[in-house]
Amino acid sequence: MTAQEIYDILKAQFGEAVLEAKLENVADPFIKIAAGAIKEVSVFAKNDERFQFDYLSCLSGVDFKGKLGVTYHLYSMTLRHKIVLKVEVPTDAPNVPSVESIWKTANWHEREAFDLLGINFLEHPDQRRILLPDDWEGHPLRKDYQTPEFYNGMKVPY
Amino acid sequence: MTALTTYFNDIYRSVSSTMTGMRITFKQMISPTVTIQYPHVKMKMPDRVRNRLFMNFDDCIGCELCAKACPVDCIDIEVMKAPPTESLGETSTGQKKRIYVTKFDIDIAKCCYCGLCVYPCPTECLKMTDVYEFSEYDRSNLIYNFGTMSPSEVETAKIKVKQYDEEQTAKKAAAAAQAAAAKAAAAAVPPTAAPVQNAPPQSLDSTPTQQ
Amino acid sequence: MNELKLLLENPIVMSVLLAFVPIVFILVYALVTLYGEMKVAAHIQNRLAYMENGWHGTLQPFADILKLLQKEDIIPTAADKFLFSLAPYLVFVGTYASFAVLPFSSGFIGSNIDLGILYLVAASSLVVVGLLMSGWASNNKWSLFGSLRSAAQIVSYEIPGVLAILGVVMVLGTMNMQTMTQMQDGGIQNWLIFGGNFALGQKLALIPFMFILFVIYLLSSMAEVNRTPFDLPEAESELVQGYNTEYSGMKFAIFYLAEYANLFLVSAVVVILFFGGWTSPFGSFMGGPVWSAFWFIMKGMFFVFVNIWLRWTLPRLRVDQLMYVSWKVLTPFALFCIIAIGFIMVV
Amino acid sequence: MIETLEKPKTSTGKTLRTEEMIVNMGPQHPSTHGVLRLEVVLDGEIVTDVIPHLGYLHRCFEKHCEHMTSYQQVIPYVDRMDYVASMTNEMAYVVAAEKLLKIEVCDRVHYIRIIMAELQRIASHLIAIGTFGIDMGAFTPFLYYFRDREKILELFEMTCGARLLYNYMWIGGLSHDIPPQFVEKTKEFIVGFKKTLQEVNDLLNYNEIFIKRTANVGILPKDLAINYACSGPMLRGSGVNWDLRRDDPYTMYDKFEWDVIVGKGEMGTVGDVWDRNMVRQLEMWESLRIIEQAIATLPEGDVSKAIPKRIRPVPGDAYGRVEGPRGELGVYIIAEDSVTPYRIKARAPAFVNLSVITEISKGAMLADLVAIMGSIDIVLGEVDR
Repeated sequence: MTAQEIYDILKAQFGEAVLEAKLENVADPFIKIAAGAIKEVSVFAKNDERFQFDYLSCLSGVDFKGKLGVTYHLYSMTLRHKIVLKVEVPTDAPNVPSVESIWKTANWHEREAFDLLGINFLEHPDQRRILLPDDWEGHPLRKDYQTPEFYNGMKVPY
Repeated sequence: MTALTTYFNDIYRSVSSTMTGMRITFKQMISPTVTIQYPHVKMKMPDRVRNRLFMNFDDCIGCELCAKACPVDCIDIEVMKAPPTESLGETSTGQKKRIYVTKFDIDIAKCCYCGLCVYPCPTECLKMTDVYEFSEYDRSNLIYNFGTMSPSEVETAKIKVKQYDEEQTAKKAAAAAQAAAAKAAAAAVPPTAAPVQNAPPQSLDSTPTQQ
Repeated sequence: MNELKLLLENPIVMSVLLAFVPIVFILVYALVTLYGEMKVAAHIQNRLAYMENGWHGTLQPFADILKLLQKEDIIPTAADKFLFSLAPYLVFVGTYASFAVLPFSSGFIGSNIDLGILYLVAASSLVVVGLLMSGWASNNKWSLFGSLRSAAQIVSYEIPGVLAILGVVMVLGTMNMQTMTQMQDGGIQNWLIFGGNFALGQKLALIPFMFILFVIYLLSSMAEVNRTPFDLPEAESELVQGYNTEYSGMKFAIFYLAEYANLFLVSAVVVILFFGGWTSPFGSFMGGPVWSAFWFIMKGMFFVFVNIWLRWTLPRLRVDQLMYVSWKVLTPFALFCIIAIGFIMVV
Repeated sequence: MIETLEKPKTSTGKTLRTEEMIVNMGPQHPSTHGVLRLEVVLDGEIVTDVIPHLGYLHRCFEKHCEHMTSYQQVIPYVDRMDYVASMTNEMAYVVAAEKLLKIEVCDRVHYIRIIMAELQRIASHLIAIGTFGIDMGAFTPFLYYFRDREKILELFEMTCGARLLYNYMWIGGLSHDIPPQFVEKTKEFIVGFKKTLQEVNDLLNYNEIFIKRTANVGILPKDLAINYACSGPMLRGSGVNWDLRRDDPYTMYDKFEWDVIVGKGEMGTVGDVWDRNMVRQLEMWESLRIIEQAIATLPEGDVSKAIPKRIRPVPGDAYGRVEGPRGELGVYIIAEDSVTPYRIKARAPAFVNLSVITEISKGAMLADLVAIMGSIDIVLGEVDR
């Protein structure tokens, strides 16, 4: 299924929640989804006969200076097509619904995005830091992140 | 398969696969070894090997391309534009040197041996050698000072540059005054540009780090 | 001079002196095996191992021992200090005491008692106590795991091992190890693995059962000395180092020494039971006390080598499989052999 | 699987009180393949829960990349991600970057990249199976495999000068063409290596103890594997016939003749530890097939022609993925109008594969946990990045 068809179906199904799409002249065609609707869209994308996106190949968080974004790379093992979904949330209220209940693999990806970018995944069962120590302050992949001088009495920059 | 045949089959297979394994290990035991006695015997290094960085300071023109190419910032260079009156000699490829390199340090402890600094060097003075035994007891010994200018030389160079700069500013001021005077005298004559001698290489445009 | 003679005739002094023979032997043997194991392992793996100290690294075991002696003797703060220190010695004592009844040659046996093999089985069981003690006293979960595993393992494998011994005892009708060996004297054809010194029909009937008993005993002896494929108590990829994780320096060395001594002990028992102990394979040719000591040690070392060879070939079993092998394979087979041997001996 | 043991009872029939024990496996444990810490809850020998704690090797290379002065400088960093398979890391990054920049490289570059990636896959699988053998207590196969891995490393060293962290594949080309004696030496290696493969197959993979230890252990069902986005041998071991090299072809894999290996449950159930290990073992034969074809039909060309002098992409993003030895290795690059990448995210297969460990190790024994971990084939440099 081409990206255009996927977009059309999603647009028909969710209307307003599908914000925009860039399907041509890009490396990977993507569809922007309203942050609040990502869970519903994901459920639909996984369970719909035409989509069957059963494989979440990557979930990445991005800091767009003022906005935080999450990118979902979906793939279907049965139908062998793919699509990219993107959501954006403001940095001061970075709440994105978790898709952990749909794709279990999102669990660690979302923990990583929470850890490094401070995106809050709603209804995530186990939202803890994963790569950094539990008592680390700040979210390093934010663009305005300042490296701390000391961590537990150890000098940080070498 | 009934339980009993499985039982005996398992026993048979354990014995036979153990025998196979023992045969293989015995065969390997009597076959020649593949290791070498390292400090006494050394492997031959291929031509392209990338180990310790070596820098031929005589050829360095101070362009700082290597420092920019380094992903881990292990090359530390300080340069100073030399007055054009000064002759700094030539590189072995015949390129004229125009910049004082007052400091050229490579912190080999930080080096990641990627070789990215080797490619941009215009005079091919940086290269990766096949020396791989250079551990030290003191970490500070791993900072290699390739620069050959002694502190006193650096001082004299600084003074020379300063003098030249002062001269230049004086000249410029004079020229400006002259130009102003000329302008006042006859507006038709276009002012001459400030004397541009020996335009520095492109890459130097963004090196404001020096004193 | 007379006083010295008198002193030597004193039974206590004599036994103390005699007791030195095995310990000297163990020390020398441990060095040789340490070197041998490293070399065999290395050559199996296409490596060279020790090459630096002495000719082909022959002095390396001495250096290793010296290093272990110099090392700081660490006792963890939370450990039970008394038991922690006692355990390695207990392990060693159990093994060492068993050497008393080994007939090293036709002319030398520490204590020629009639219940030799029974004593050996009993004394070597002391090892379990030591291992359990070390694991418990270390106050380390991995160590505890290792020692519990080893206790379960050694106790389980004692049964097929003892049953195998029982089969041999039934054939030979004695528990005295010197007598056992003497009964197999007279050349390679008289060894029990080849049917022993019996009439031809009986001999041929005995051979398969003796072979099975030999394999059973070899396997259970390997399990008793905790060597691959039965090295679960110290499985380094699971339990770090098992019961001796917390040990260092001299105490660790003692564990090591005990393990190697135990290795020779069980190999020696295999030799005595099935391969004619110190008897020469050529009958009276190359016999005599000195040659017999040579044969005994050589045969023992051969089985040590087989142990090493197996160790570097096989992967490790899992706990439940270990128990499976003991209770469901070795023990029934051993019982079956005993019954069969009983029939053969009666008929 | 082990049937659940009944609680021990006293002679009067009362159930004995037993306690669960929590042990920390790692970060300094011989079989965690690095610095992973598993908090294991044990009931006797049986694992009731596993909680992985990662991050001991975290250096946030993604942050480093945002401070580079060019796209080129990222390559030494991605090298260090999965340090036993640097070539495929580079390949993933380069594929993503070329997708972003719309650079076309010549056939020779593609072929050499494929040869390198397949050699790297073999080298990586050799470590995976070798260390898995160590986990099982068999030390010797590990060294046989290392002996042959050494030859691959020599080939790499001859080509690009480094043995482990190559910086060989560049955006738009390669740092060097292959040296003249490379083809010869590779052919030599293949001949010798086939022998070793067969030998270790007999010594380890078909050893009865090894089979008993691995068959029916750590079974990962098909749907669970997909839901957890497992990839590579982990997914194929579970019987999913999916390989990026065939199903989403990058470079020129579609030119070659080879098969995707899928676990069949030969010794136990589909998706058990033995299957995963066997998929790796058989995949090496397929890699050899690809290499043989590639060196036989190596086209001519200039490998550094398409290397851009200065990389400044148009704003946008690209997700490039390749089939690494551990599975789908994806690199997600977001570019702004600058010479520095705005954001780079690596989708590390080992990281994703590891997340399934809690599911598949419940009810296994402690020794099985080690086997399961070995069969996932984690490289902590990649998990923690």
